[in-house]
Amino acid sequence: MSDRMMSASAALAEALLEEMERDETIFIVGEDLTAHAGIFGQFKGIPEKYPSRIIDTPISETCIAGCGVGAALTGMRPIVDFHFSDFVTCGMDELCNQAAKIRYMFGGQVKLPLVVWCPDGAGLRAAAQHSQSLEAWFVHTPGLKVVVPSEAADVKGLIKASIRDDNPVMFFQHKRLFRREGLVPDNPEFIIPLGKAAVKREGKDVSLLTYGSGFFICMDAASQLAEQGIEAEVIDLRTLKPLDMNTIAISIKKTNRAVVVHEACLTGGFGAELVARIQAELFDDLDAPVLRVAAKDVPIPFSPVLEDFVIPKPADVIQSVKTVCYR
Amino acid sequence: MSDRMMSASAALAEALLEEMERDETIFIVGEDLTAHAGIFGQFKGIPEKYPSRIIDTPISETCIAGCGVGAALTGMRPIVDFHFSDFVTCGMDELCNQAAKIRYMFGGQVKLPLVVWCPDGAGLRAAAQHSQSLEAWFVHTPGLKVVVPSEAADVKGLIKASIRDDNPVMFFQHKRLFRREGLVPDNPEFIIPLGKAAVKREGKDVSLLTYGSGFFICMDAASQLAEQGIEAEVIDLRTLKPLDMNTIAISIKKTNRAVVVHEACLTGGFGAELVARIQAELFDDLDAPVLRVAAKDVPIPFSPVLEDFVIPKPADVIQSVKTVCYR
Amino acid sequence: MTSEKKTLLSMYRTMVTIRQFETMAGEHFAAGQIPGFIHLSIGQEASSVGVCSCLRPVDYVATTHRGHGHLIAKGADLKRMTAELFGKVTGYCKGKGGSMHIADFSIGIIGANGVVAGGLPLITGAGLSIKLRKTDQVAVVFFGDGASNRGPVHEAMNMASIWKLPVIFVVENNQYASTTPQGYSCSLRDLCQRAAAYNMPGIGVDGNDVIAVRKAALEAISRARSGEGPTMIENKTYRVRGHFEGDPQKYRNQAEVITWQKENDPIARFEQLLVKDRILTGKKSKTIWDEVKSELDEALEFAKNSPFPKPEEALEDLFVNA
Amino acid sequence: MTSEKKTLLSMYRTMVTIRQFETMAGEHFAAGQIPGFIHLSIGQEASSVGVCSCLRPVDYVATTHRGHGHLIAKGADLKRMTAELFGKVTGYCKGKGGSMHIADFSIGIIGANGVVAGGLPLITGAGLSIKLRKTDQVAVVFFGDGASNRGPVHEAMNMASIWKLPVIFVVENNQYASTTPQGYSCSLRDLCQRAAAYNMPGIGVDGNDVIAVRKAALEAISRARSGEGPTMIENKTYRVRGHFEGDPQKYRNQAEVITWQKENDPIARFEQLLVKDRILTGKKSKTIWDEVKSELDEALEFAKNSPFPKPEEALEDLFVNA
Ligand SMILES: Cc1ncc(C[n+]2csc(CCOP(=O)(O)OP(=O)(O)O)c2C)c(N)n1
Ligand SMILES: Cc1ncc(C[n+]2csc(CCOP(=O)(O)OP(=O)(O)O)c2C)c(N)n1
Ligand SMILES: [Mg+2]
Ligand SMILES: [Mg+2]
Repeated sequence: MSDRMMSASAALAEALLEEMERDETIFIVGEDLTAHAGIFGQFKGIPEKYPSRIIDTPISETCIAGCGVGAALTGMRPIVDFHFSDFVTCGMDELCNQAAKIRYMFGGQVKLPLVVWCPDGAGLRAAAQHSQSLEAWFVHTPGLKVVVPSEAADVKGLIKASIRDDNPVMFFQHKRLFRREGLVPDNPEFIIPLGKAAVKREGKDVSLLTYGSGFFICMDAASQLAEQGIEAEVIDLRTLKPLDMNTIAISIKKTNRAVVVHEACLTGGFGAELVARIQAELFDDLDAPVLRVAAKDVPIPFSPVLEDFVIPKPADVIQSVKTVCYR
Repeated sequence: MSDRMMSASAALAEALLEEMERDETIFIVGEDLTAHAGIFGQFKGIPEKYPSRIIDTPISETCIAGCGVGAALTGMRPIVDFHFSDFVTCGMDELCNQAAKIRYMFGGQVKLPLVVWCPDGAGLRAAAQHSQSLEAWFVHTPGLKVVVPSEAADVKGLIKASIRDDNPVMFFQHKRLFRREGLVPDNPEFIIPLGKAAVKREGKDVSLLTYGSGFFICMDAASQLAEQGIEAEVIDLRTLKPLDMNTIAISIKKTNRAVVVHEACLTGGFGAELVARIQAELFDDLDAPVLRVAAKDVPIPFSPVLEDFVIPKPADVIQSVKTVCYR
Repeated sequence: MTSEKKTLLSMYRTMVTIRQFETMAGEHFAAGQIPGFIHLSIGQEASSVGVCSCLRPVDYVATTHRGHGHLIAKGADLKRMTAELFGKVTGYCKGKGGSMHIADFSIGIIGANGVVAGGLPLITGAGLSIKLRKTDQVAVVFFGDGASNRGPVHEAMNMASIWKLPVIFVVENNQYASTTPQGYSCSLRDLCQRAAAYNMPGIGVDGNDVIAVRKAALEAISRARSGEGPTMIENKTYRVRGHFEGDPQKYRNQAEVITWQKENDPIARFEQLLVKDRILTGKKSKTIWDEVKSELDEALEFAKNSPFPKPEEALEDLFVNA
Repeated sequence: MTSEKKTLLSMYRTMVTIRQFETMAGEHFAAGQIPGFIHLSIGQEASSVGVCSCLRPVDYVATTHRGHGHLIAKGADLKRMTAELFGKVTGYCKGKGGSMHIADFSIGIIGANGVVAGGLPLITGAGLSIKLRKTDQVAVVFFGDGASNRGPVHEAMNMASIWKLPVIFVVENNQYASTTPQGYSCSLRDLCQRAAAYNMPGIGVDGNDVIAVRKAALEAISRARSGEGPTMIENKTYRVRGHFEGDPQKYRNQAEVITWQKENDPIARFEQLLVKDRILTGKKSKTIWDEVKSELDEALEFAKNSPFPKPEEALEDLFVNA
């Protein structure tokens, strides 16, 4: 068994094909799935292989989400495709008042194995209603797990773990990263457990804590920083809930400095939670405040100049790193 | 002009009556408003005085919210009653993808003077779907202001400021506090500007930063702490967006310690944002980590014993204060 | 006794059980022994029993904030229901749910729901699940006249229709949604007319006639099982209690309530019918009421004697394997 | 020339303007000069123009992701539209909106919308606002066959109906919602049948016949103005371009597209009619096309020569007085 270069999109499709083969209760439901194998081609091969298990819906996000919940409660393992993560707004009740609460409210009577797959993120000049990163809303909703992969291998390993999980999982995959290639293990049992962060670059001077598209920004920043003599450790959180505080703590105890990076807008983003926990749990290990690099607090604008200004860049990370390293 | 003791509910109704008198573009729209003057009696007197300006709707939260947006765009100043804040889930698209983004997306062409009034909070044994505090979702949505009053006077002063504001404002008022009385100024021009926190109890040892129902928890804790020789300063934030960092900074520069208190569940709550900003902006002023006191990370359970365990109490505040004061 | 007669008697008994259960709940709520708020379906028993008498334990039901009747009709355990209302650890949800959040997945009750119309998307998912698993189950959702104006109803009925799901949409038009008369919130008097918008049969029924409701349900179930898809049933009924216990009810005239109670009580109507058809006698009826009463006394005893959960148990049951 | 003839000619000119504007947009998108994605309404011009030709600047229109036609028909400025598509600071939204987010509140366009069916709740609010302000305005919302299955449509049509709001719901049934054929996502062929669910007239129209559309719109407007409430109009039409520019369109046969283009082009049909009625000649038509072309060239020039916004301008326009 060896690793193959493949796109994040292909990694997703491969994982789904393997899981659907393994477990016939898995199916995919959402808008415009079959004609083009998902609007980003992310389900390549599935409409041919499992035509009755990939189901086109009317434009009805509320009911699509609810359909996933209802099917999960009655013996299936649905994967709901949300089309664009921006439209979770149309299924918030089903996600947050139903999926998240049902098991708890009913005293643990039932399991709810649901994956809600949401393509998210900016950079495609798709403007305010097609570019958001909304993971923080769900982190603040007890009862949901939240996964945000970055590299192709993470997509594969994490979607499998999410599918096999008996709880509802919000899975955010960045639209701009679908075509980005990475090495993916050949092993169908390659699974990345939820709640395990990965140290993807080691360094001693500062910890960069990130996920999703932020990961690539950090890796880029880390190379540039290395040239300037600052060794940044890059931690890809991968799962926001459950959160791997252990890996974070080990890193910060070494570097004594951290910068948190995400594409979602700054105020009230997941970075806030991370900072709050870090300073509470590792106060004495910190030689500098933990800074956040994130999108500016406006909707994502359309014009390329504006959008590029709003979303975070490696230069922003570098600047924050220099601030916390007092250079 | 003098202050009168009145309930938070009466303060709301009085403010609305005064504002509706002043400006005839103001109206209220939502479910079950006229028969009982709002399901909590919060609109007492309005159905009689302005029968055509308080409008009952079908159960259609999505369209109710959208109706508010559409009316605000066309010359009116609507107040949308969301019935229970839990059902904002049914209007998330109208609130977050429409109200929040319209002015920006359209290049500032239009103003959107909308107040979304949401009764929220736990403690009434109303269980998971009728007890939430969801303000953090909206803090993370650029384009919305977020107001959470505690005392009757704040309700009056802040609802007036919200109504007169030309931007969409999410206004959360705690269900358990409707009947709580407080002194309210007699002056119809008594307005509390959005973005102004209030130091409601002075102290030198620790800053308690809070809002909404958390305020009363903190005041209670502060009295008990005083008996034990710890002088807590209690800051009622009142507005979460815009946030009054100035008042917070002045306090923390004095006390060098802070505890953040809110009823919303801990993870990803507004407290996280507050902590992240405080440690970034006031790192050198802090003698201890900023701790958070909040509801536990589960849906609100029904049984009184369980609910009381989940939501924060003065004892939790006292414990955190002692931790940061190293006692 | 023929099996048909047995069924009818058992339906009667179930209606009586619902009535007594809710009367008991109302009393204990008024006495401050049940926390939170409760919504009673007194006067609507024919709808619950007419429909659920046609269902098997494997069939699914999703219900509402006003769900006690549906739960009991579907076979829920009175002890565990009562204990849940009291917030006890022996309740269906270990005290986490309360009146608005009871489920029993072991007999197909996929949940009451505090969100109006919240059950419709879920039942569509249950229907899809049945279709994918190729079983002969059916899935029923109850909702109110008020609920019928919410968007998820439209999406769910459309989706069930295009996929021909074995779903039955039962709207209980009890003429009010909280304080709002049905005729205010909708320009149609007959909600079943909306079925046409989904190319689905819509059956309007005297919802206080349990036999008529049962007939409509059987028809819908047979359609569902034969792959012809969903049906909408409108049970026209009346809520004789307040929206919630304690409701000041300024929105209606008490005379209207009394008329319904006196002239259209579904239990009295059914009893008359059974007596006329010599299936029931006054004496037998009294026995049933008494038997149910003692069953409920037992349930009440059970609930009262059960412990509250331990506070820390609030942290359990969020995730599987957590 | 009579005023009727003038109107018809101006409608023709507007249809030509939309066609040329969108053709230009498609070309510049393909050439990589327009960022993001764009959705063209080529082949649907009769719907835009038939309806908007009946409106005054004070009347409101809410449109969709496929809104260029509606905007132009309502009187939007071509220069500012083009500049917006190019992401320039001189655009309607200073480059913040792009193709899917253009509005012009000064002439009643309350916005295109990237959320399918997002306009319906908003237009209901505009309708309520008209009613409260007691003006004689009307409010029109355009939406697609795909959109018609979303819940907000149900809520909005119901609410407009019970309050008798001066709203016109125009569903443009162009037979596809992205990759999904209309007949798959809905069990009805005629979406206007759904109007009955709200006790509202539903008018089905040949949406490529601009005169028929106009007639239906005038009828609806007169109902709206006289306080009789909302109307639903279904314009049956066809989307001849892909869902978005660049759409691989595997979901349909190109022959179908070509048939519609050849045999049912709304501009060609209208032109024939005008020529037959001697309102237009081949020569006059060419003049119109040429005039529109130079108007568009100017708009294009304007857009190309305009500067991009300054990056920091991204921080402006969020709040009033912020
Ligand atoms: C989405 C939502 N909106 C509002 C409410 C508050 N609420 C609870 S019950 C109710 C009335 C429901 O009326 P109907 O559907 O007719 O059912 P009924 O109470 O008559 O059985 C309302 C408005 C809610 N629980 N959920
Ligand atoms: C709520 C929502 N769901 C999905 C989408 C993605 N989407 C954009 S356009 C479209 C198809 C719309 O079809 P229709 O309403 O028929 O309009 P048409 O494109 O045919 O004009 C879809 C699914 C969206 N923008 N918003
Ligand atoms: Mg009702
Ligand atoms: Mg279409």
